[in-house]
This record gives sequence, structure tokens and C-alpha cells, in this order.
Amino acid sequence: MEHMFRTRGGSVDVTLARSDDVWILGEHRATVESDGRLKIHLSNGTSGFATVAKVGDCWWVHFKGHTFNFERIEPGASQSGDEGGLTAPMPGKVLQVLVEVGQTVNAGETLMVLEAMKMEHRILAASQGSITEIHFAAGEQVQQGSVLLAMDEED
Amino acid sequence: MEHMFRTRGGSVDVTLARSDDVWILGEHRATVESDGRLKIHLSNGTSGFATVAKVGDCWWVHFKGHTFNFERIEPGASQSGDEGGLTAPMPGKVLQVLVEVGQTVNAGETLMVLEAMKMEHRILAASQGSITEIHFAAGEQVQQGSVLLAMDEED
Amino acid sequence: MVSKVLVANRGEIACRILRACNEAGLASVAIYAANDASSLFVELADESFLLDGDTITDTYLHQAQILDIAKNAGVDAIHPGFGFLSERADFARAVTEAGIQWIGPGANAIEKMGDKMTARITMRAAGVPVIPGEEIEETDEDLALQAIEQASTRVGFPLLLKASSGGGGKGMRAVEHPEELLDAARSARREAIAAFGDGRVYLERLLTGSKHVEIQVLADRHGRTIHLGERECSVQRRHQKVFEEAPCATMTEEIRSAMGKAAVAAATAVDYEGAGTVEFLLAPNGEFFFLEMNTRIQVEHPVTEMVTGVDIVREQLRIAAGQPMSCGDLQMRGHAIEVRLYAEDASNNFLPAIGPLSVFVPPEGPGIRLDTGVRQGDEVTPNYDPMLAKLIVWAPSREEALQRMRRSLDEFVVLGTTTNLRFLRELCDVPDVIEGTTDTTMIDRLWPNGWNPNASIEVEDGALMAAAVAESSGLHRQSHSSPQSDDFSGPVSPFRTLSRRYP
Amino acid sequence: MVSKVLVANRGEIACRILRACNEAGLASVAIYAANDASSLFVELADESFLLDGDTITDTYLHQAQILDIAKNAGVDAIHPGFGFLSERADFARAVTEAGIQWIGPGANAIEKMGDKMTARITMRAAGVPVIPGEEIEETDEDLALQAIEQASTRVGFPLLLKASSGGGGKGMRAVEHPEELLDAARSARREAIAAFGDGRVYLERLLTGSKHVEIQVLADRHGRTIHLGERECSVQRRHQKVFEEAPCATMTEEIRSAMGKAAVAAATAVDYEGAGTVEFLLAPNGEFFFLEMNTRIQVEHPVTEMVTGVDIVREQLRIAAGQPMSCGDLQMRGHAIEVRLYAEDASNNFLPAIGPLSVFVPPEGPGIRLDTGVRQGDEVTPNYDPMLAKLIVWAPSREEALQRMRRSLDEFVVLGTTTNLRFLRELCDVPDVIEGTTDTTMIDRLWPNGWNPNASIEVEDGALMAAAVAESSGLHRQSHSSPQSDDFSGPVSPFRTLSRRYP
Repeated sequence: MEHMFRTRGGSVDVTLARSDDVWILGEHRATVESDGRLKIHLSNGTSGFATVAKVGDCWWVHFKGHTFNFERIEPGASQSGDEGGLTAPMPGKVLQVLVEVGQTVNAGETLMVLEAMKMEHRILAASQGSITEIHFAAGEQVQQGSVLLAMDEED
Repeated sequence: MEHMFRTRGGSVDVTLARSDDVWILGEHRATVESDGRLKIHLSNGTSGFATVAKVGDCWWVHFKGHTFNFERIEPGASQSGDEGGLTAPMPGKVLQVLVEVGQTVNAGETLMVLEAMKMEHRILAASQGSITEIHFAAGEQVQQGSVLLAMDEED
Repeated sequence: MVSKVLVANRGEIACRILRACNEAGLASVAIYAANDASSLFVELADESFLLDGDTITDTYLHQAQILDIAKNAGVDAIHPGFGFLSERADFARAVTEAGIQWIGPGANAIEKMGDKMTARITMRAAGVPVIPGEEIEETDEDLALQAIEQASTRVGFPLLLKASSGGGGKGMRAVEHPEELLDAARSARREAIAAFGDGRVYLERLLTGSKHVEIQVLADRHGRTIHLGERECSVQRRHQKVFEEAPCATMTEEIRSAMGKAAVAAATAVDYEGAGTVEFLLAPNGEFFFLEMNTRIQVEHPVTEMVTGVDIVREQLRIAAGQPMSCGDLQMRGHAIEVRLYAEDASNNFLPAIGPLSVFVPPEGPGIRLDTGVRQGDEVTPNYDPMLAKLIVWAPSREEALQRMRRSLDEFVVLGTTTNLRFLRELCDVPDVIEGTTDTTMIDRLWPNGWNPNASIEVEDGALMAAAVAESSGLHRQSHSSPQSDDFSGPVSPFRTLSRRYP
Repeated sequence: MVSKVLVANRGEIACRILRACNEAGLASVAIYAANDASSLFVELADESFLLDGDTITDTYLHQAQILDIAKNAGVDAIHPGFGFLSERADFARAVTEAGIQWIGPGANAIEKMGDKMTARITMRAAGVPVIPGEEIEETDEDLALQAIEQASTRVGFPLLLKASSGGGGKGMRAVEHPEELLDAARSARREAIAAFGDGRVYLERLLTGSKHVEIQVLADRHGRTIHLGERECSVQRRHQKVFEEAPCATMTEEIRSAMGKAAVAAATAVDYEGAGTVEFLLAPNGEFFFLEMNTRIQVEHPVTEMVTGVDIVREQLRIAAGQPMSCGDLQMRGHAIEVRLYAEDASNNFLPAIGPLSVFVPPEGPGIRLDTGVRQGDEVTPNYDPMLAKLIVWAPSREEALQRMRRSLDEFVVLGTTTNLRFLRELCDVPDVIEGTTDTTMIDRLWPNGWNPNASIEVEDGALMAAAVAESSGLHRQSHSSPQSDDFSGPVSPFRTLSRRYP
């Protein structure tokens, strides 16, 4: 069974095999307990229980004191994602827009200032590029995930 | 809406009315919060949240520091129940059978001795009557709810 | 050196010990029967091993199997917890002979204290006062019954029959009148043989109106044997403690000091090592008598931990590793109370209950400690002792501790299995408990015909309404939903519909 | 007489206070905004009243509305908690004038300490050492900026700009170089105006390498003003504390005594009543400087409660009722550590996070206290401060407390919302934390380019495997299942895919 997840480091393909009650991933093994907990046996000899929860398309996993969330990417789904889009991290209000369409910006340059959770948040350019779209003006409310601006990145 | 529950005191008929979001039972009122909790306003002016869970046919309710369980009786279901049956309170083993079929017993008389949870449990006659059936012999295993004996009660 | 510990136990005490190992930087190993595979304690261990076998005898009591696992897993110490093998001298000896450190006193100390009759004799010799009574060494049923009958005339009624290998109320019978003696003796012997394989019982005068007060002791290999003050555990049902506190409300510095000295003398008399508890009966006149010594960690150790600030399990680990105890002089502060949460029907003579823990939401906030072996979603089965968890509170004064316990019990929600929560909550309002004048017969005295919850009609109406509304709107609290096994049909306990007394 | 208390707050501190009222036998009233209707604190109150309004200003900060509720509900005291109206002298005055007991110091004391510039001047006069710096009373933007620029040359760089009405890091800016001054000042003023309606800022020399050490004080109407020892809260991110402990690892009896005296002098100088905290910077040479006084209960009060055994909130209730404090002489025992659980992404500059608490399972066992405002199934929204809960541990020694904190954080499971759990866990392994040599700049120093979790590839592999197996078998832990609103599409935070720094 093949699954694709988006991790912090990028997209990861996970192809599971199964032998009776045991799931296999390379040298790692996993079993499902009768109450739904997962026991993971890693190739390095350590093992432990994982707690999982699914929220929307995202799997949350607690394992060995670490918490992960992996967005599941539907096989064949568009991979475009929001790499080029600059989205609002949370609901809030636009305080300032510091760029204009067509403007060239450097990596790290502040593009917009939001107020959310009673604090200022700056939206920075991830790389050099030029602004192609601006969707909000100062004073406007934004929702979490709203695309604020778009830019052509010059990688 | 009418429901019938079996309580410690006997069967109770609960007929709810409804007005918009408010449930009505006599002078009591109840509302359902968006997350599924129940807020109860009693006619005596006190109010509080109830936590509920359904297990099989039984509703468990925590309210005002008290825990209740109410078996829901399906409308029209046979009401016979186990009033006359003497059932095993938990899984265990029959240690002794102290009566025979046809024997007359007094209220409080020991009919059978079970071992469960590493302790002895005595099954007593709830009232005067005569034994009509004995389903287990010493040494046999019983399941929770197994009918151990039957008797004709002389109320 | 101790670096890897096997915990030969289950449930909340296994969790307690495994967490202590983790904090001490020791690797830990759990052993579990198949029906415990998804229990919390298995999750808390670094490694866990399945025990073969279906019964307790074949699993948690199977010495050879446990020793094999210990050797294979390369552990260098075994912590037995309480119950199970914790007071089995033969096991302690086998562990030691296998070159593994036994976390507890030596086999000789266990033997001397484990056989209650030998303990009485040893304590008498050490000058520790014991309860008036007689030991009966006969093992043959008929001869034993004869001897018991004769001794009873000298001890007098009411008296207590106790199994020499007993504990936890098993094989114990209170006898009020001579005509009940033989029935009680037979029943006690039967229970003792079933539970311990040893039917010997002894007689003690039944000291009514006494308090059960016990002293926690600790002894290391560096010459220190100390006591950590007392716990009062008078509130008992079926001879099992349900409500424990430290300090004892009526204790004086004078009695504490005398009792502490007697406890240290008792421990010293058997060359004690590690943590142990010397139990006494404290009569209203201030006289006290040795009851028995528990040569292991005890269920109610947390109340002592909370008032003294000593982590007793951690000290056990230190002592077993040959280190000196880290605790200094006895320094008690405030008041701690523990209640034992049992899956049982307090209104039906505390009969054990089973079922799913569909909702298990403990209280939170300051001064609260929960030692639990279960969590929401677990199933309570008839396989083991029905104790689910211990709720312990601490506050600067006894009055505040009781207030905190009331608040905590009111917040505690357990649905899906009958528990004694409400019973414990109402205990907190009993005048004897408020005054601190509890004694060992209080529950029987207060509720001679059994306890029943005091819910008002209004509260029951509210609860019925909640059930009806929930049923009508098809809801129940979403995050605390279904039981795990659909095949649990969960009727109300069939006993409920019968108006039946249980002796 | 105090018999019925309105708690003008929400979240974990409201829970803390409501529980204390319950334990003290006082009736309690909660007020809540519509988006808090299903929050835990509403459930803990005897009565609760909905606040009209959609914004914080129209609800928890709406004095007239809250006062009206208080009068209608017949309360005789108001506890403001921390944040919100807790340090609003006008509110304290209005409450008092309405004949309702304000649980806190008088309005005058709040005013003198609440305006940080006035506080500095008052403390200088009382002989309490203050940090070298200058107050800027100008309110006009241009004039203020000019004055700031001039003062900066006398104070020197690096310096701190602080809002005179500030707190919690809001309106605070560290300025390393002169050319950053004006931008920082404008931004600080803007934030201060937004948060407090007062843009005045003052300058302080930035004392790097110092510890943030604060003294808890209590004062009653019976002539006693005492201190309960210190807390160290040096570990801060974004000028907000995340890791607090008592006692301070490097404290000496001499400095504690001097600092305690200074704190009591500070409280006495403003005729203080109730619980308060005097904050100091402690330089490596043992010199200390007054930072500010918080005229309310503080987030980190539990660590003091655990080492001193004093229930500070309960004492607040006593003092407000005109009773003497119940605590005796300062008696510290063991070591306590608190960490603040935030819904935030520590690997993305601690940006607040939202989402459902699909799984929220706190650790359990000895020496652990959880002060939480949330429980499993709740939704973390962007409406309020992202602090979810405080985890506090106590142990006999600092080393054991750290070990217990590590164990507790490893056990704590929160799924559905990004939290700083792992960040807190890794803090426990930082050499400065282990040594006790933390200072206020530690986090910036350790992670100048931001923190990232240190999960090994194997552990991530294991987690990925868990997700894949769960997806394949269609399971997730049954009792901890779905979020409450189906419309939450829960993407990974969109910031994750961008390698972006946040200043």
C-alpha cells in the first residue's frame, strides 16, 4: 500500500507491505493492537507505541516524545500546493502592505504586516522574486490560509 | 418524545417536550451545547452540566457529582426482566449449591456460593418461595448474567 | 549497580514504579498477561514481555517464567510492587540466587513477617506490643477447628480470625458470637487455602473503636533505619482500606515518637532493608498493638510522600543499588488524603463491577495526584483486583485537604462502569471523618444495612432528563464515545433489581 | 464577608480560581464570551453569565457590563485573575465603589505600579534599586521619538524599549544599534497603543547575562507583609516566560534575604494588600534591580505554592475577606519547575497555532500538577492568548525535578494542534538549564536562527509508518477521534513549506 505524505522536509512516499498482522516498511515493523494503538518496531531495535489522530487530511502522530503532522497527499493530486503562494498563518487583520504588484523583492524582505493574536506578524519573501498579485489591503480581515500575495520566485 | 428507563427505584417514563432549542420536562429545562454537552436547569433553580455516555442499551449520566446508569427500555419490549431470575453478578465459579429443586426457602437464605474476583459471593433468596430450576453445579464456571437458579416467589 | 529493572506487577503500581525508573534513568521492563496487552503500564516500560498462561497463577505468580524473562532481558533488579509475588520469600530468594537484585527486604525478613503467627512471636520477643490472641499451628482441618474453638474461649468474643499467610482482608473473619465461630473458621480457611495455599488461621481479640495506624519505615545498607511518620487507614470496607491519610488526626508527638521507635525496632529485629510498613491498632486510650508488617511498598504510600516530601519508590531504587537514602530528618508538612477508586457497587455491598471506561476524566488543579493504571477507553475486566486508581490530595491543613478531596471527587467523571466515587464523596461528609475520629468499624456502624447514594429526586430527574435528551438528539459526548467492544451489551448489574443483602 | 465570587477571567486561571472558591466554600460566578460557551471554566462555576459582544474589548474588558453582572448575580467579591482587567485601577476603583470586594490591592497601588514609569520613580524613592534608564513622558509621537533618541545616547546600547502600560512582552523591543531605534520605537508604540491605549515607552539599559528573579509577596489587613521566596523565570521567548522554577538554582540565603526585604519594602511603599510579585533582574555579580511589580496573581505562582506549601489563591480569598493569612514562616522544601504549554510552532518563531485538541492526554503520577483551561475535544481558536496549560512538577531536588519534567513531557500527548511540547522537552536537556545558569537571553543565544526539533530519521520513519498503517487500516485511536467541526480542513501550517525567518 502506497501513501504520500508532506513532511517538514518535503514529500515522502511510504510503501507498506503486510504479512498477516504485521506491517512492514523496509526493516521497520508495526502491529495494530486490539484497541487501535500502534506498536512500532524500528530497525535499530527500539520500539514503542504511537498515538495517532486524523484531522482533515492530516495525520497527527505522537511517537517517542515527538509530535508530527503529515498532510496526506492524495495519489495523483495536484502537487502545486502553496509553494509560491503567501498565505495567512492565522485569522487576523492586515496592518500594512509594503509592496506593489510588479515590485522586485529580495529574500527575507517584509511584504505585509498582519495583526493576529494581539501581535504583529510579518510576511516575508521566502526568496528573491517579483510580486504578481496582492489580494488584501491594509485594514482588511484575513482568514487562516487566505492567499495574501503571489510572487514569481527566482530560485 | 417518550422514553422509558429502568432506574434503581423502578421503571420511569420520561416524556420530553421541545421548544426550539430548549428541551422541557415538567418544570425542568435542558439545552444541548454545540459540543454535545448538556446543560440542565432544574425547577428548583439550580443548574449544571451533565456528561453522558451510552454503553449498549444503557445511558450513563454524571450530574452534580452523582453517577447514574439508566437502562433504556424499548417501547413495547417485554417487561419481564430478571425479577424472578437469580443471575451471576460476575464471571466466576460455583463453589457450593445449597438447595435442591422443589425446596422451600426463606428470604435471605443462601442458595449458592460463587467465587469471583478471588472472593466468595453468596446468592441469597430475595423473598420466600420455592426453587424451580438449578442451572449449575459446584465447580462449574458461570458468565456474568448467567441465570443460576429460578424460584417461584411468594410475595 | 542497578541499571535495568523488571517490574513484576501490573496496574497502577506498575505505572508508579516504571515512572520512577524512568526518572532515575534506569531502563525498565514490564511483563504482562495477554489480557493486559493494551494496559497503560505496558506502554510506560522501555521493553515488555508477554507472559504465557491464562490464569494469575500461570502469569503474574509464575516465578520460573518471570525469572527466565528477567535473565533473557538482562535486567539486574526486580521490583515486585505489592500483592502478587511481593511477599513471597521463595521468589525473593530465587531472584537473589540468580544474581539479580531484589528490590525489597531479604527473604528471611519476608518470611518472619509474612507468616503472621511467626511475626507475632518475633515481635513479642523484640518487645513490640502485639494484640492479645493465640496462634494456631494445626494444619489439619478438624484439629485446627478444635484448637480454634478452645482458644476462642480464652481470647473471648468478639474476635478476629486471620489467615497466617493472609493480607488484604482475605481469609479474615470477624466473629461476634461463639455459635458463628466454626462456620467463619471453615470459610476463612477455605478462602485462605484458595488464595495462599495455606489454611492456618490465628485468633486476635477484636479491638473495636480502634484506629488503624501504620508507620512507614526505610532502611538502607549504610546503617540507617528511619521512619517517615504515620498513616491512618481506619476507614475500611470488607477489611480493605478505602480512605487513608497522613498524619493521623488525633496523633500526638508523644505517641508518634513511641510508635516510630516501635516500628524501627520491628524492622531492626528482622534486619530489614528497603521500604516497609509496620501496622498498629491504636486504641482510644493511646495504647497501640502490632498488627503486622508489610514487607513491600504499600498502596497508600503516596500520602506519606506528600507530607514528608520523600519519594519512597525512588528511595527503594537507591537502597537496592546500595546507595544511602537521600532523605534527611523527618519533616512533615500539611495533610494528605488518599481514596481508592474501585470498580464496585458500594450500594450492593461493594460487589466488584466490570465494564468499559467510556468516560474517565480525573480532576485537575493544585494539590492533586492521581496514581492510575487505567485511562479512558480501557475495559475493566473481572481478572484482577477492581482497584482502578488512587486519588491523593494535599493541602496545608486537614480541613483544607478534605475540602479539596470533596472538590476533586465532584469533578471526577467515570462512566461505563460502576465505581465507588459517590461513596467516597459522601465519606468526606461523615462527621467521624470531619472530626478525625474514624475507627476500623466506622463503615459497618454507619451503614449497617448497606450504603445508598443520597441523590435527591431533583438530581435524579436532571440525570433522567439528560439521558432522555441525549437519546432524543442521538448524541453523546463525542470525544468520549463508544466502548471498544461492540459485543458488550452492558446491562445494569443484574443485582440491582433484587433487594438482596450480602453478608 | 465574602461569600460569592465573580471571576472576571477565562481559561486556566479562571479554573484555578473557581476551584479555590469551591474548596473555600464560596459560591462562584463565571462570565464568558460566546466563543467560550463550552470552555472548561464555565463548567466549573456555580453560575455563569454570557457576555454580550464579539471582541475582547466588548467582553472580558467591558467593565460596565461585568459590573452589572456582578450586581445582578449578587456577588460580594470579584477576582480578576491575571491579564484582562487585573491591573486596571479604574476597574478596581469602580468595583470597590459598587460595594464589592476587589480581590487584589487597592486602586492606588495598582496605579503606582501599573504605570511602569511611575513605579520606577516610586521605587527609587523607597530605596529599591532600579535599572539604569530614562522615563519618557511625551505622548505625541514625534516628540516622543525625539526624546527617545536623545535619551538613548545617555542610556547607551544595547537598550530595551518598554511600554509604560506594558506587560507580557507587548510593546517591548530590544534595540542593539542606534539605527534600529526609531523603527523599534514606532513599532513598540503602535503595539502599546493597540494593546493598552497608551503609547508611552521608556528606556532601560539592556542587562545581558542577567537572571529574571521575582519575589512573591502577600500582605493582609492585620499588619503582615511577607514574602514567599523567589522564582526564577529567565527562560523567555519573545519576552514571555516559558520555563519557571523555585527556588533559583544559584540563589544564596544572603541574596534571598536582601531581595525579600526589597520586595516587602516595595509592597509596603504602596500600601499593598493581597498577592503580588516584585520582579528583579539579578546580575551575575549578585546585584539586583527592580523591574516591575505585578499587582495580581501570576501565571507562575504554582512553583512557589509547591515549594512553600502555601495556597496563594486561597490566601487571596482569605485576605480579601479580611482574615489574617494562614501561612506561617517561610519554609521552602524541594524544587518545583513549571513549563507553559502554548499552542504555537516553536520551529517557526513561536507563531501561535490553532486547531482541535483531538488528543489531549496529560502525564500523571507523583509530583505532577496540571493547571489547564482546556481538555480533549476543545478547539484552540485565535481569539485569545495561546497558552493552553501549565505543567508543574515538584521533587526533592532540582536534578530530580528536571528528571520528572522530562518524563512528564515525554508522556504528554497533544494531537491536532501544534504545541511547544517538544521545545519544552529539549529545553530540559540544555546545559544551561541543567546547570541552572539560565539567563534571559538564553533562547536567542542557543537558537539564533530558530529552534528545530531534533527527531532522528528513525523516529520520523516510525511516525510516518504509523500514519501509513493507520491510513491503510482506517483506524485512529477510537476514543480520541474526530475534531468537532467538520469544516476544519486542517492543513499543515502553510508557513511550514516556506523557509522563512520571522524576526
